[in-house]
Amino acid sequence: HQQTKSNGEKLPVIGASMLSLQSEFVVNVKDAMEARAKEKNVELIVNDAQRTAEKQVQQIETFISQKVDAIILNPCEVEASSPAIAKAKAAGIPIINVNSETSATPDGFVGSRDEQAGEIAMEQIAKLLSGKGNIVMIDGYMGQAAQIKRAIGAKNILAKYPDIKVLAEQTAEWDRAKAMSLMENWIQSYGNKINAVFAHNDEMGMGALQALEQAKLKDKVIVVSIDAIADALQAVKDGRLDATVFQDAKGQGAGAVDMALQLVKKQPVDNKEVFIPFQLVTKENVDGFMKK
Amino acid sequence: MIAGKLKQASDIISRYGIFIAFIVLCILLSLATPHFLTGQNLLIILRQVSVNGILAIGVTFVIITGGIDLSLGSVVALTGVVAAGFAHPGTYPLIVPLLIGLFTGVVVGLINGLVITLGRVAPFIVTLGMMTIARGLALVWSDGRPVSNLSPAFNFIGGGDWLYIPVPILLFMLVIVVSYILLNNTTIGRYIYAVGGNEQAAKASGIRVNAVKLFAYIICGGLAALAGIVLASRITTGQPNAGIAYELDAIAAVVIGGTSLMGGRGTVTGTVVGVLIIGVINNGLDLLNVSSYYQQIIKGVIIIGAVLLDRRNAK
Amino acid sequence: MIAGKLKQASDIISRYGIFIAFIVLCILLSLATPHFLTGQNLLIILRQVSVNGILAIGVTFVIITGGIDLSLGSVVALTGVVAAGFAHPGTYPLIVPLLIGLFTGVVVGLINGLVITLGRVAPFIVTLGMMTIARGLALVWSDGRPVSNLSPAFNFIGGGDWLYIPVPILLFMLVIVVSYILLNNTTIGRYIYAVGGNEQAAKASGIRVNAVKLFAYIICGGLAALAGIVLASRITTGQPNAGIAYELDAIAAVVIGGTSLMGGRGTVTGTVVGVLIIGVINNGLDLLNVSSYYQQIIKGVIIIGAVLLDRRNAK
Amino acid sequence: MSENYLLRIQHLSKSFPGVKALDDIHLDIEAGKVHAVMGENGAGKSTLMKILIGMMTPDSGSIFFKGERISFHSVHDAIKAGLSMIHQELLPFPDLTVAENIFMGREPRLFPGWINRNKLNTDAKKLMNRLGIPVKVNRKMNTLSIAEMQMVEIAKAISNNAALIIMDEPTSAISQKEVDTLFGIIRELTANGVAVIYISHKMDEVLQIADTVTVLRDGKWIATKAAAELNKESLINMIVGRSLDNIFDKKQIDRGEVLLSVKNLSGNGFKNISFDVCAGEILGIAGLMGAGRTEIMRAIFGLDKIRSGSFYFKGKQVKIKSPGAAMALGIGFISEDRKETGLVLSATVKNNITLSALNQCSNNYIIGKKKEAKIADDQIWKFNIKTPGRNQVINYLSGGNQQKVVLAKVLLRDPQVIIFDEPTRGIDIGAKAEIYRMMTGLAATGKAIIMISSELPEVLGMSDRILVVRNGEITGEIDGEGATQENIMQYAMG
Ligand SMILES: Nc1ncnc2c1ncn2[C@@H]1O[C@H](COP(=O)(O)OP(=O)(O)OP(=O)(O)O)[C@@H](O)[C@H]1O
Ligand SMILES: Nc1ncnc2c1ncn2[C@@H]1O[C@H](COP(=O)(O)OP(=O)(O)OP(=O)(O)O)[C@@H](O)[C@H]1O
Ligand SMILES: [Mg+2]
Ligand SMILES: [Mg+2]
Repeated sequence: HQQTKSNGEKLPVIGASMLSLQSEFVVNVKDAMEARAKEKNVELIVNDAQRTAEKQVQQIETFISQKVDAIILNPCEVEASSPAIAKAKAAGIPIINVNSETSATPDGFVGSRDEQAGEIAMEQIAKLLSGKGNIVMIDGYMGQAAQIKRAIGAKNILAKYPDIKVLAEQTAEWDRAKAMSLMENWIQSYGNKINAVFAHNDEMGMGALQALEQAKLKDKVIVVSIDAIADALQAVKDGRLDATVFQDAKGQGAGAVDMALQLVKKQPVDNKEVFIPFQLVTKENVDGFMKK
Repeated sequence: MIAGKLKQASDIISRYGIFIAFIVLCILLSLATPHFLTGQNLLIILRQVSVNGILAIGVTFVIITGGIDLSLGSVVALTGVVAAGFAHPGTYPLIVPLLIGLFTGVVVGLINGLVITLGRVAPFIVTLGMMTIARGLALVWSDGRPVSNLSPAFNFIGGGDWLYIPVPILLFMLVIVVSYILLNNTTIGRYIYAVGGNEQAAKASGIRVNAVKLFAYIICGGLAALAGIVLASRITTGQPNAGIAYELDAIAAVVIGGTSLMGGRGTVTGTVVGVLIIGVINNGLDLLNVSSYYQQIIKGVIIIGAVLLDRRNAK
Repeated sequence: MIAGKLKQASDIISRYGIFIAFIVLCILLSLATPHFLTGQNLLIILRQVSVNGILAIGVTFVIITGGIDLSLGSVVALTGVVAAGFAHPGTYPLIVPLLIGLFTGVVVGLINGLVITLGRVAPFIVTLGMMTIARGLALVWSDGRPVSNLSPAFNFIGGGDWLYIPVPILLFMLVIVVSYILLNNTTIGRYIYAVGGNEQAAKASGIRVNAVKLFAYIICGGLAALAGIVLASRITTGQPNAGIAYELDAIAAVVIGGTSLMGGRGTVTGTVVGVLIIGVINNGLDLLNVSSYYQQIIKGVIIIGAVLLDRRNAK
Repeated sequence: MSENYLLRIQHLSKSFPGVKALDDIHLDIEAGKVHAVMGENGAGKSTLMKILIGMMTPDSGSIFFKGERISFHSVHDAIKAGLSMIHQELLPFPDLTVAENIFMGREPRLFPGWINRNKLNTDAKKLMNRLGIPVKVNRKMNTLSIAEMQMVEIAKAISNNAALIIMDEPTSAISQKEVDTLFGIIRELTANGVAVIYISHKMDEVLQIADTVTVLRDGKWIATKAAAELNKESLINMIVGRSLDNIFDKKQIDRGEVLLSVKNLSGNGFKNISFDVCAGEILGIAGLMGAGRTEIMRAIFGLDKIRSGSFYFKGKQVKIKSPGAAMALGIGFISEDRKETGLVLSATVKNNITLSALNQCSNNYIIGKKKEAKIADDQIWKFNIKTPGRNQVINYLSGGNQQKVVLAKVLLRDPQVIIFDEPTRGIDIGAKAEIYRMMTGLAATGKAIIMISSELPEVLGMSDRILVVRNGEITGEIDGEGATQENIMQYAMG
């Protein structure tokens, strides 16, 4: 089923296994990859691992049996997705991680360290609280790489601010409605003791935000979350959300495809580990991000 | 027979069993935290349960006929994104997204019903298939992204108050009343119980079994759509990945409420109590700030414990 | 009466119905892509289905007794992290994590069974509660983090080959054979069918109904544990969030295989075919590079379609 | 305790919410004898037996078996101790074979836990041959007719060589031929010292087979007499507490117009069936088990599809595609199988009675609760159904009372043509008389009645005209007067 160029030479085929195409950020990465693949004229096969490492490993196996020329892995898990890398390497197919790391080192990496996102967000909260106050943390789905790392990042910073007290930490499973209910309940038990909210992603941040607004508490409470999805950027612009943390989906997606092609074409890759840093988004710089 | 005897005895207790469980739970929570038994918190609980409540009542109809609907959660997502798609400010009047959303849910219910009755496929498998189909459709429709920027009118459904009462609660109440009347005072309601109790006998009594089942699945789909709209409006965005596993909470509420999955038995009031129990657990454990890990353990234990108190579910 | 007659007729067709569906599916896929019908790919499919396969066979026992087990997925996670916890290199010999893992699953199954039989609570609700309990326990045990750095011996179970055949496949085969014999050639097997077919009659025949049910749930829990170990070993880590919604795929496979959720009917071979159908769909749609949104839609349609072809599921 | 009694029951009591099912009962059973237990519907017979077999525990009282006091906690213990029971309600495993059903719980084994299939089947075959029951042992249970299932249940109860076999209305679902087979078996058993407790509502049977008769009424012990000293009249007197002069009070009603006629009806289990039935007439339909009578009637009532043939109601041709259509025409069907097609067991007495006649207490949408309750109570009174109240779940009614509910339900619609399929199955003698009176009454008011029955006395006693069915075809038509057991059997067996 592989297409061929006019001169009969086969197009390179890249297989990609994505964390979850139900997550807006991952979809953005996927779109960027597809766009770049189009202009570079390569065939891109995108599979959705639906957040299960086992499925991801299976999809890599399938790519291998399909004899694709390169594999892009958007890992579900640090450790659990690693066997996929081992298998690809064993089959001699170049494999590249996009967005996040695995314990096994791939042939290339384009992405960022989720810990950094947690650090940036918490730094901002600490700054806005000027180092003193009570916060609550809304976690992502327990046990998933992003949740663990963002929590670690946040805690790294908190260690530096003894006067910032964590009143409560719960999971809302990346879900806006769950975060909203959770925040409503917290408002009941902590009332206006809460000074700031850190949510592991914007969906949950928006949920908390709405709960606070309904309780007429938003002006007293700071909300910071991660991902810079469209809604969140708009909210930052409107001065509702205090800050979000941008990670460059386009850059990561395109970069991954480029690196994959270089590896396929056996071209020298100057830098096999491209870290695309997170960036803090606030009312001041939000316009720049809304264009992207 | 001995089972029968126990069952009858317990049928009497049980008319109160689950209520008792519920009261006990509330008392314990009021003792555990002062924040539980406040008017405001109770209002919040009601608002939080309204989505699951509407779903649970819908699936009660289906379960009484002896069926089941696992597609609820996905239908919530699908109807949510579809309705949201027509709810952007300055596009259509409010009625349009509402009708289109409800229509979508009704169609899904209709399809479920048709395959189950005419195709004679087990409801479990049909609705399980529909679960992934509807989820896929929601993702296709929304291209995997939240459908946001919705009109204030639309957001009023989930976020607004009317006479100081949140609209979701009012809708939930309305659904309760209408469903109660449907099941207890109408012929179709009686037929729903008959079909679930003994399909053969229902047929021999001149009841159009397939029509009755279709009715139940359509009601269920329609209410799932209502829940989807309320949810989308509450979170001011249509989420293609909303409502995952909502069907489980809904069915749990129904069973906790004493409706038999074998069909033929069940009440709206029971379902409402089941919904409240689940809602109170979630709210209470958050108030007590129990760690997420232990929350799940405790929630499971309480649910089983509540049902243990209620002998209606004895098989 | 006549219904009975029809049933008999369809029983004959159905013995082949689902096989036909399966063959048709395979033929279509072979025509669609050259990558499907390759020895390597078929091996991959078998390895991919082995976890779901082991789960599905386990829950077949429970479903034949007329019960259900929704805790499978969580038990996979729990047993995975528990076993992994004892499988770090240079700590214990391989047997230790295996036994402890299996034991954990058996205990969960035992508890499910006890509450269902002695507590006389609907299996749906008990195992739904256990679903969140086991998940919570998995998170507590692993402190919410993957349990990694496992011994090569342990990782061999899921990743290794023996006589060129991946170990998971061999384990799956073993489970198939043993379960087939259990259900067809042993008295306990007969009793499982009897209890599911007519509990009253089973009691009247002097069968210890509760003991039989307990047995079924224990088998189911034990096999869930085996699946959990295989999975943890395959992804070389115990994931507290592994196996989410696995129970649905497993139950789907069982029902596709013609086992009635009403109990009393069902076969291991049917379940195996059901498992293969689901596996082939997943593999095939990935091979064809169908966009993941449409994949879900198509998967749902195919599952319903396959069962439509098979009249055993006629209710 | 005197040893010559195999089983002694003393001061046994048991009550259910709203009912005292057993009140200080005592009963003595001798080995090698047939002890009949009789009584009206709801007298407590089945309850007593369920206690003996360990399915229920008594509130008070003691049971001695082989001289020792026993209290079974499960049927398992009872069977091990040497009891076995044919239950009033069929208890089949629908998806298992006849052989598996017979030996359920006692399968022959190759080694512990391992079934010996060949022995299972050959043993089952041997047993069925010995008992003279013509049912293939590898058939799935759900392909058997009720009568066939009943015979399998009998074989099952015999198969574990019990010292005491309880038979709770074993003949209610079978025809004379099988009854003779059963009696043969019973005689063989008693000859080998086995004791049999025999429950039945059929006087002739009891007088024919029993050595001793005990009568219960409303849960109380009324009397125990040697069968030899009893005749039909005295027996009825003991049971009902008064004398019933003429059970079949058959009146001559001159035939009215033809209400329903069927032409060349063919379908599943029957072919080219043609007959008329007139207003004021009772048309009896006789035949052996499995003759296909039920199938014919199911087709006429729109429950099963027909292959060919046509219906005429009051002279004009009609289509009957569903029970709804049949009922709209004014056809009523009282099924032979109350559990499968008669009742919604999980529903209350009231809801069952009104289920197919809700239009009488509703505007087709909203139900008038008061009206409905009144209708239900009237029917309960009219058919004098023993129940704590209209809201009792029907599952807990005695078999006979359940049957009465079926009648009350169907007749509530006041149908013009009424099909009675085994109408008095499991009904006590008093209620039987009522039902017969009801039938004649209905006929007198110009209804047409079709009565399927495997009880020849009933057929002979009630019918103006008798059709005999043999494997799906009408083999003879006999006028009510001219009919005798002999000529019916001739047509039935061919
Ligand atoms: N559920 C069933 N499945 C298949 N065949 C059946 C079923 N019920 C009855 N039959 C067959 O149909 C024929 C008629 O059944 P049935 O015994 O009910 O006839 P009948 O004349 O009504 O006998 P009865 O005296 O019991 O009313 C028999 O051959 C029987 O084996
Ligand atoms: N499980 C039960 N729960 C409540 N009441 C019951 C139950 N079983 C029987 N009864 C009541 O106990 C009484 C005796 O019932 P039983 O079945 O023993 O009567 P029976 O003599 O067998 O009548 P029949 O001749 O109709 O079979 C009846 O009034 C019945 O309604
Ligand atoms: Mg009885
Ligand atoms: Mg019949």
